[in-house]
Amino acid sequence: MPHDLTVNIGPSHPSTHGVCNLLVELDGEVIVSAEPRIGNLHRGIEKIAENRTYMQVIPLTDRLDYVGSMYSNWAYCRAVEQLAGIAVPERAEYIRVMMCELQRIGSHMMALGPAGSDAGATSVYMYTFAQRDLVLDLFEAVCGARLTYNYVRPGGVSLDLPDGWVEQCRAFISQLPGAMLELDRLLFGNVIARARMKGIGVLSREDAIACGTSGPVARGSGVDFDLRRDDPFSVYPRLEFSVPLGDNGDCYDRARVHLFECIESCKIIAQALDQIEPGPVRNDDVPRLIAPPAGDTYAHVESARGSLGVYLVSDGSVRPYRMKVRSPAFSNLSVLPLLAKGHLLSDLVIILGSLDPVFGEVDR
Amino acid sequence: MAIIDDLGASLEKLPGGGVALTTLDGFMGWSRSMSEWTYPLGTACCAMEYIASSFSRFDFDRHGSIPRSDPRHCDVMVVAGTITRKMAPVLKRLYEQMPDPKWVIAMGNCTVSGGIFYYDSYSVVRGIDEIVPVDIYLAGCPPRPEAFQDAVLQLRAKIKAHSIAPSNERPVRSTLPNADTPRKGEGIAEGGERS
Amino acid sequence: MTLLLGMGWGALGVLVIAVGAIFGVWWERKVSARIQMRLGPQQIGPAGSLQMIADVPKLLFREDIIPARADRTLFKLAPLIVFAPIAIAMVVIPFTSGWAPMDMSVGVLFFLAVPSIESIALLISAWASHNTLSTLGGLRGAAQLISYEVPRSLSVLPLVLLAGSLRPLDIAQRWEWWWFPLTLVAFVVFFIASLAEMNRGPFDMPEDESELVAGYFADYSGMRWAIFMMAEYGAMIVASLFAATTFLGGGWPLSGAAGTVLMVVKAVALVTVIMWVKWTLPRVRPDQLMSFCWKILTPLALIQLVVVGVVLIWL
Amino acid sequence: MNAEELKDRLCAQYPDLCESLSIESGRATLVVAAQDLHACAADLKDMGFDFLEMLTALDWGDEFELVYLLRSHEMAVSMFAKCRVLRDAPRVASLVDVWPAANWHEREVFDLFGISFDGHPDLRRLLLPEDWSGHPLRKDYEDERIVRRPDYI
Repeated sequence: MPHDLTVNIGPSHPSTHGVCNLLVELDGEVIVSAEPRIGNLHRGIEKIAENRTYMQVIPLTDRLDYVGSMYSNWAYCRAVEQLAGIAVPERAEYIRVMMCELQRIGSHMMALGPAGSDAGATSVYMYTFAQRDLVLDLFEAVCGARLTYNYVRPGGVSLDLPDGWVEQCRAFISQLPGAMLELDRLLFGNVIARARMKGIGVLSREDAIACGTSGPVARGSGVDFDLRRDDPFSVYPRLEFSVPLGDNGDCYDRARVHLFECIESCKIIAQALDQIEPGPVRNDDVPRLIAPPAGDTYAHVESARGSLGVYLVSDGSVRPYRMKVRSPAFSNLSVLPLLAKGHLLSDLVIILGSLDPVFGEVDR
Repeated sequence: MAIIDDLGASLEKLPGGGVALTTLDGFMGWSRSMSEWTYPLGTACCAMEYIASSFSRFDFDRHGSIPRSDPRHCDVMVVAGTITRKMAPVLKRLYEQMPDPKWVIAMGNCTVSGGIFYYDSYSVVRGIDEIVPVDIYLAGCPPRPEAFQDAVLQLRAKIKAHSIAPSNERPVRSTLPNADTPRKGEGIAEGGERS
Repeated sequence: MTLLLGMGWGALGVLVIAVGAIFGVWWERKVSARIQMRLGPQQIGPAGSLQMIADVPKLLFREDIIPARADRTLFKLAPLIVFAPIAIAMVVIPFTSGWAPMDMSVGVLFFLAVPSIESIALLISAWASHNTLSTLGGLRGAAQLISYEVPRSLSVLPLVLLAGSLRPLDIAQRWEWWWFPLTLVAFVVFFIASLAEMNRGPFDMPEDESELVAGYFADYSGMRWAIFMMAEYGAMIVASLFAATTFLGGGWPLSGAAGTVLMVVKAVALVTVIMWVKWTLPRVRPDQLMSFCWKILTPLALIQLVVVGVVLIWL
Repeated sequence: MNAEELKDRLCAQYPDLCESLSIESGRATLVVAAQDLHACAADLKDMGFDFLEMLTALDWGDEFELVYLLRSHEMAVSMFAKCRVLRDAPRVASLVDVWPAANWHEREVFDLFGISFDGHPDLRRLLLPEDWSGHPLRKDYEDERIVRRPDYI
């Protein structure tokens, strides 16, 4: 097939969601091949972690998935807890679950907003970001930071919930489903948005599994896989929730799965708020210098982007021998060449947006 | 350089040109400082706060500062996020794409010094001032949107001090307190009594 | 003499558009801010209305970058060719009953024909920039402009039939209130086609921010870019004025100076709707844009034309 | 299904793999020789392990250890497969034809550890620039641009 136009998109481009460089071969406006070139944000966190103590690694994990820092915190701390055999108080587990579900809402807002703004509806981004700001307010009340929380620690969380937080959180989750349904009408009910997203970037169920995708990207393709239910951890078995699935695996389904997951997260938070009991939030026996016995472990959480895992190897010293982050965004992004082929250049940004990559996590 | 800067240089030599220059200078300084269009070179976490600061709650447009995604249309480059060695040539090139006069805000610790990645990282650039000149250093990991807005307002003072005549640089008047300004409550600690 | 007069009115048109664009940008920033739960510019003038007083001199005295591999002559020429037709098209608009800057017997045709020069300008600017994204934007823009000429022209024809004249003055003078319900479909078609003609959302693929960064004017800086923006706002203003005078009956039900004011109010309302549409709707894809033009808008305009023709025979 | 059941099932199905199976940190772990890796991977895929969750390497001095984390959506269980290669001859068969997901993971390991994957369709550096020299995640990687953190402990 003859093609004569090579377009270089990025690494600094308004809709690459970070620093992705896309090398696109075009035939007219039709994409012959699209190759993502990643690594522009490769900071060597895995190498730095080898020279830090186990506690000092936590702030580094914040910077991995900067849209959803709580997940990397939690996955890493779970790995450390498994390695060193640290017990976690029940209240801390509930707080972690609540934080991570709030984080899911905050992070999905960063997926839904661009789903609109990539297609040209910038205002949608503003509406979703307003909701995200409310989530950040809750985090700020808990740990003082808007983005990089450093909140989940081995053996619990750093601080207990402040006074009035529960009421603030209840107020937030009670208004969110309504706002989400309004967004559903505004964005997914729009004729142009449907025409832009339906049937674009179809990822079949088989490809979704074979290419290693997880999270909303896989669930949009109908892969019924959610670590919270299928490989239960923390207090998730005590909470009731459903896993929204897509039928067609196109951009529309992927984006819409995000929306319904937010509503499910609200249900989880409401249950957790009902079930949580007073108690300690941190295991006080955890030493400052943790020296777990030699061995390896893998701990995962279901992050907003999918299965986020930390593979941690210890040689018995106070520093990790190796830390590997299994990043869902990395695997999800790798299907882009498959999805983009044969579509128009205008569809490329929508497809990329629907994969919801965060380059801190892709490049690490 | 733009025409106005050549004009400034030649006006200076003319008799009586100084009066015209001062007026023109003041107006241009005001004009440039009140309309700082930012180019977001958002790479990492700080980009989130950059987005937040231009969105509904913090609304940057109030200050006449709008984000544009094309470096050709912008005055201020905001480097928000870690710059790695792979990204460094891109940063340099984007800076060169911007028309003069241009300013750079280094947003966040990573761009100031490398921040949390200063030690032991093999790929992070330790401060973007190795690559491009920086006007405002904004610390924080990441800085809050309010801090970023303050940085833009501080830059305003710096732009006003920039003259179109080459030999006519003025001192920057900042809203930050000087080093010798007494701090609030300092007298209490020393004197022990409220005045 | 006519030529000189035309040039004079053209120069005035430039001025009107320049002033209009300055306030148009402010208005857009305010309207978009309102839609997006923000405040918009606030610091210069009441409600930030003089923000552009700061923006324009800044843009005027930026460094003027011409890319090394650009075609310098064409690169410099393109902004002028984009801007000129819009200023020229303005001269046939009847501002009050019985007066237009230039009273042309083929004014409607003139108004529809002149802005199509813009498609050439888009191609020139895209080609001269020597930039792949610009080229894509320019090609999209040219295709879009040429296609939407058809429904846009067809949608004005019912009015021409009703008035029995191609003079905008005649249309404005003979306008009666029942024309509006009769030509409502034509008005909608004209409105949508005009959105595409002026590259406004949801038809702004040529300058698509999310994929082409800025499209055909991506390589222009400073004042040259400002001229492109002025042309965009100028096109908005001119199309709104034309629609207000023809489809919405100009100053009806008022006349004289009050009528002119009412006409401008109608035009501003239309401009606001254009902005509202842009900040609400997602952008359509180039191929969808084309099929929308040829499969929906053009047949609609033709049906409207037939309906008006039948009504005229029946009358 | 838990790790014990999985181990028993693997043993029943592939008796020759049985002695290389163990349970580490709650997951069944299979240790494979480098030359058997591809055949073994194909077997595991047939068994239902359709999802390659993670692939990484470890630097153990004179050997590299490749760690594959596999998951079966059907059985809802995950397991490790580990494989050691010599540092002097870091070559191993590529598993892209078994799990397409391995594509970028293998490029990453090639980039950061310098392990070659035979049969990989497009083995280039992924994260670092093309002209980078050395493989930073090796323990002996030296770069004069690294600033070492003072040791406080």
